[in-house]
Amino acid sequence: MSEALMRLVRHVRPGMRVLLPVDYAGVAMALTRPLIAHLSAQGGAGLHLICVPTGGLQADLLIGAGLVASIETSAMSLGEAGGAPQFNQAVKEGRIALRDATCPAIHAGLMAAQKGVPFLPMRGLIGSDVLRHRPDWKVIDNPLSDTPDPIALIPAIQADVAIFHVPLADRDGNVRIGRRRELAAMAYAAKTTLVTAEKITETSLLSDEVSAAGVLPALYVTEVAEAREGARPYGLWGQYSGDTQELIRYAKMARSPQGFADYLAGYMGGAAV
Amino acid sequence: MSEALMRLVRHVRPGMRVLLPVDYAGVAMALTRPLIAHLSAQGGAGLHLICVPTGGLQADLLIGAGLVASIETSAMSLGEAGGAPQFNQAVKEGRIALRDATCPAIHAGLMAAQKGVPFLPMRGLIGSDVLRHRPDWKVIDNPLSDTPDPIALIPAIQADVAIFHVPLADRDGNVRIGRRRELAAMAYAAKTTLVTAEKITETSLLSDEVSAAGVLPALYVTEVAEAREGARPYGLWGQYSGDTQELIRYAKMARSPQGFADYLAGYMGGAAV
Amino acid sequence: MSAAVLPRELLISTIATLLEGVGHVAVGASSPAPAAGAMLARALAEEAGARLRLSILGSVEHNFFTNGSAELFDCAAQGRIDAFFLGGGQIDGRGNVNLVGLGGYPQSQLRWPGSFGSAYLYYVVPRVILFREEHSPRVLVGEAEFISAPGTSPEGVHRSGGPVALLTGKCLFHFDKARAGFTLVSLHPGVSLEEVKDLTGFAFQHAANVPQTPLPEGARLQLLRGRVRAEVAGSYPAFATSWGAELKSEAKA
Amino acid sequence: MSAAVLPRELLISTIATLLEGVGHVAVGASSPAPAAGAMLARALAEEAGARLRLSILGSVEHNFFTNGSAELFDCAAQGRIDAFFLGGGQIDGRGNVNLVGLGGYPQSQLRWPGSFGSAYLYYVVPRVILFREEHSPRVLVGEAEFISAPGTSPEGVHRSGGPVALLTGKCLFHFDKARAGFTLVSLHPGVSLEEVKDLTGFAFQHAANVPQTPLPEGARLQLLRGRVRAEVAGSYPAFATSWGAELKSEAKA
Repeated sequence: MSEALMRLVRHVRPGMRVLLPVDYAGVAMALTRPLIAHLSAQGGAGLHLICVPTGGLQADLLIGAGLVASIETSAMSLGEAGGAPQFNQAVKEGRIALRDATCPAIHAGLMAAQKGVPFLPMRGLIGSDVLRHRPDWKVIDNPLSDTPDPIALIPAIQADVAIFHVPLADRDGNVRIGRRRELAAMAYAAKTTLVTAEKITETSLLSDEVSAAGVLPALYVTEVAEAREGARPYGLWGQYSGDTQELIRYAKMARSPQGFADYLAGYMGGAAV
Repeated sequence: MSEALMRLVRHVRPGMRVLLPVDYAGVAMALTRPLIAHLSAQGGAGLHLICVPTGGLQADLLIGAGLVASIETSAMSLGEAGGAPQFNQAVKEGRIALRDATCPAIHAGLMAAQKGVPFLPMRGLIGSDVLRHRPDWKVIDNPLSDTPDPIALIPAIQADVAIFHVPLADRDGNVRIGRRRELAAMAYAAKTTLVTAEKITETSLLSDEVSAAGVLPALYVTEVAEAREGARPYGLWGQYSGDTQELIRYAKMARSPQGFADYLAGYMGGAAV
Repeated sequence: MSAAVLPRELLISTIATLLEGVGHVAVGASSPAPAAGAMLARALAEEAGARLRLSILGSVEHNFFTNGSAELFDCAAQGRIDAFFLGGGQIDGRGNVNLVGLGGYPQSQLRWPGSFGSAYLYYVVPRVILFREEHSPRVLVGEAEFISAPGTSPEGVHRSGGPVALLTGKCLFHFDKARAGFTLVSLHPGVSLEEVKDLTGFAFQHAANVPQTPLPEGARLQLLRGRVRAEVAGSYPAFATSWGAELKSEAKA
Repeated sequence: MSAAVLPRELLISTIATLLEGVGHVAVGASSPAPAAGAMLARALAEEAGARLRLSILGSVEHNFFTNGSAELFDCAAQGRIDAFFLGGGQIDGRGNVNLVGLGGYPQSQLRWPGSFGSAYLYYVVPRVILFREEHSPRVLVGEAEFISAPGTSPEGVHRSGGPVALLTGKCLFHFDKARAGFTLVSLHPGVSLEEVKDLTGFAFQHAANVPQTPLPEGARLQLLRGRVRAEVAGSYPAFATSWGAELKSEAKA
């Protein structure tokens, strides 16, 4: 595992609240193996994962590797490959604390953190069992309404670390996020942001107004490392497609503890250190 | 005045709530004359202006032309040319209703409208006379806090129309806003969005991921018209600088009713219809 | 002689009918039939000089959003989304949907992916179309075990949207908000009322004579098999391919 | 022989001292001296192997924000802005600032542009430096007529920032949060304590002997007149030009 990737994952410590992006936004899959190696060495990582707003392979691998204490997510899915087997099993057995959400609630929680406020209100939710099982979400009467008007409040999601993958970064640490503004939302809400990039360029990404529009400024980025093909087996927008066959292969193997262990061994034994 | 510009301003009716951008974000100055002509013909336009988050020449001209009933703004300024004379006079004489704000409160109000919620909370404000003079802003005790924790709530700013200028639009109505995301915030919060563009291109602005990042999709844009040099005498980001001398000339003339009337006559008499 | 109408073509055509008058419809990433239905509705709208916008979520090419994955929900919040589709592990007689799982909570013995955006979109999109090909008592239940999103809300709870219809591989129901219940409005060819009653775990209303779901024909069917099938191949290549194969084998029959 | 230190150079150098240790400072669009002070602080930080980020608001070239004009405030909300400058039509003895006007409200007989972001930033930026070249009883008053933003907040009101210093063309005050009052810490060359007392409309504390504000010299002065003056010319050409002209005429004298 490259020293650059190890340098990134050393920022992640047991018990941290970790933001991970949805599969089409740019998942730092290349960091998964270093993360598992680094945290397993520390024993019982107890990470609190927050999927923005849904999770997939990366979260499932971390759960299967025993590194997750809790997960907040709107859904866990491997797309065409079906459900996430390690998540399903861990939930069934009660091995991880579960915070079911719905996508806009996760966006609301991140926006509250972005704005430095304790909560953001949100419509919907009332009468849903998702709300019923979230003691941290409150329903109040809208103080600005003349008539009774219940509305839910979503608390700010303050995270320790955000981790994602992008097509391009520059030497200053500015990273291209394009239309994937949820990556900016993650970085705004996290103390530390770790980014892998297909490529690091010498030209400043802020040097022209067209390019600059889709850039997350270096101010919000703690560290960047190059990782070509870094999202695989997921695709990366504008760069390459995902590998559904690999996800199906994982889904099959990960259905059983032995199968998952075999997959993980193969995964961890991959490239030379 | 071009028929295309007149077509745009016909969407603006008396009594409407109008969002206008800050001077460096792209002001549709080319629409000012058609707007004044169109609304003056209707008599007593009584517009409710909301400056995002501060106002300048465009708002001052509308105020001086007698078309404004109220203004919400964090500040009114002509930059190096000093204060906004018609605003100052109208405020002194009590001719327009004044809603002093502070920049992030206007952003919060627009975000609440964007999210379809009645309010957004905001820190600061408590003990400020800005808050004291805003009966529409409420202070509540943070329902998520164990200890007393007062926090202000800013109501959603639901606007009828947003008006701004951009460097480029395409034939589908997608418009380039670059890093000026407040223009998107305005469009999300308005029922109608009118945009002038330096140029209209045949190539779709969404056709490549780098370009698409700084685009406001046509879904939010009601109508676009071409207006070369359309922000002048303001500058336009990435395109041309502002004309401080013209602002100084305006500021001088607009200090008196007669001076303003002379300026406006010259302004309205400008190009042939 | 062209092939008889395929089951999927009936569904796609019915979806397009349910979308009549809509300006902007959002379709989830794993929904080929709704996407095709929306594409047919778009083609028909264009013939009539109107316009229908289609957002296919999770797609890069067929997604004109530029503000990240929050934008769909903001768009709906602003009232700019007219229609949306929802499936559901369980759909019950009051229109409640369960996307989370069965056999207890939080330790669901059978866990599904999760609620996605349903606990919000179900409340704010005016025309939510419930769509499940599988019509069985395990899907259409008397009472959902977990309510990802309720079919209706009490008076006084802000709600601008909700379910309007439930389309399955057997029939079409409309949803009556006032009654919080379904009404069977048409049976697909070859399906009887008794069969639907047997396979549906909730009570529903129906007229004495339930008509057949109209089949697409003539120009509509041509549009479906031509332009729409070509368009849907871009986002759902496997779906388009199997559709083409079915047409070939039907034409031979 | 090089010119004696100019008044503006003393202010710029003092501002840089007030910014020691800061990671990110935001400067308003019409603030050449604070911008220059931040540029000097940045140059000094680089020499020490540290880094200081400078955002000049309203600038296209010297603004690395990519999320529109809300971003400065979000950035401050996230605790990512360490220092900010504020002027004020009036600044009173309790650190309250008035950016709105005089002679009544809302019908201010003398109306200023407005509060801009002060009613928020004053509360959340840890190091707000009040800066007014004009030191007079009309600016430094006993009680501000309109409070755009208060100098302190009561216990129990969430507040992570506020004023730390007030720098004028005559002297430097520190702000004591606990006392909600100013302490005079240094007098600029040629300014007496009596003069400051005459020109200040509020009471303030001071030591028996108030030292002189340190003048920049040696390498610091060279940095100021060289790199910083060149850098500030990019955003404030008129300021840089008049600075250069003053230096020339001082050198001849």
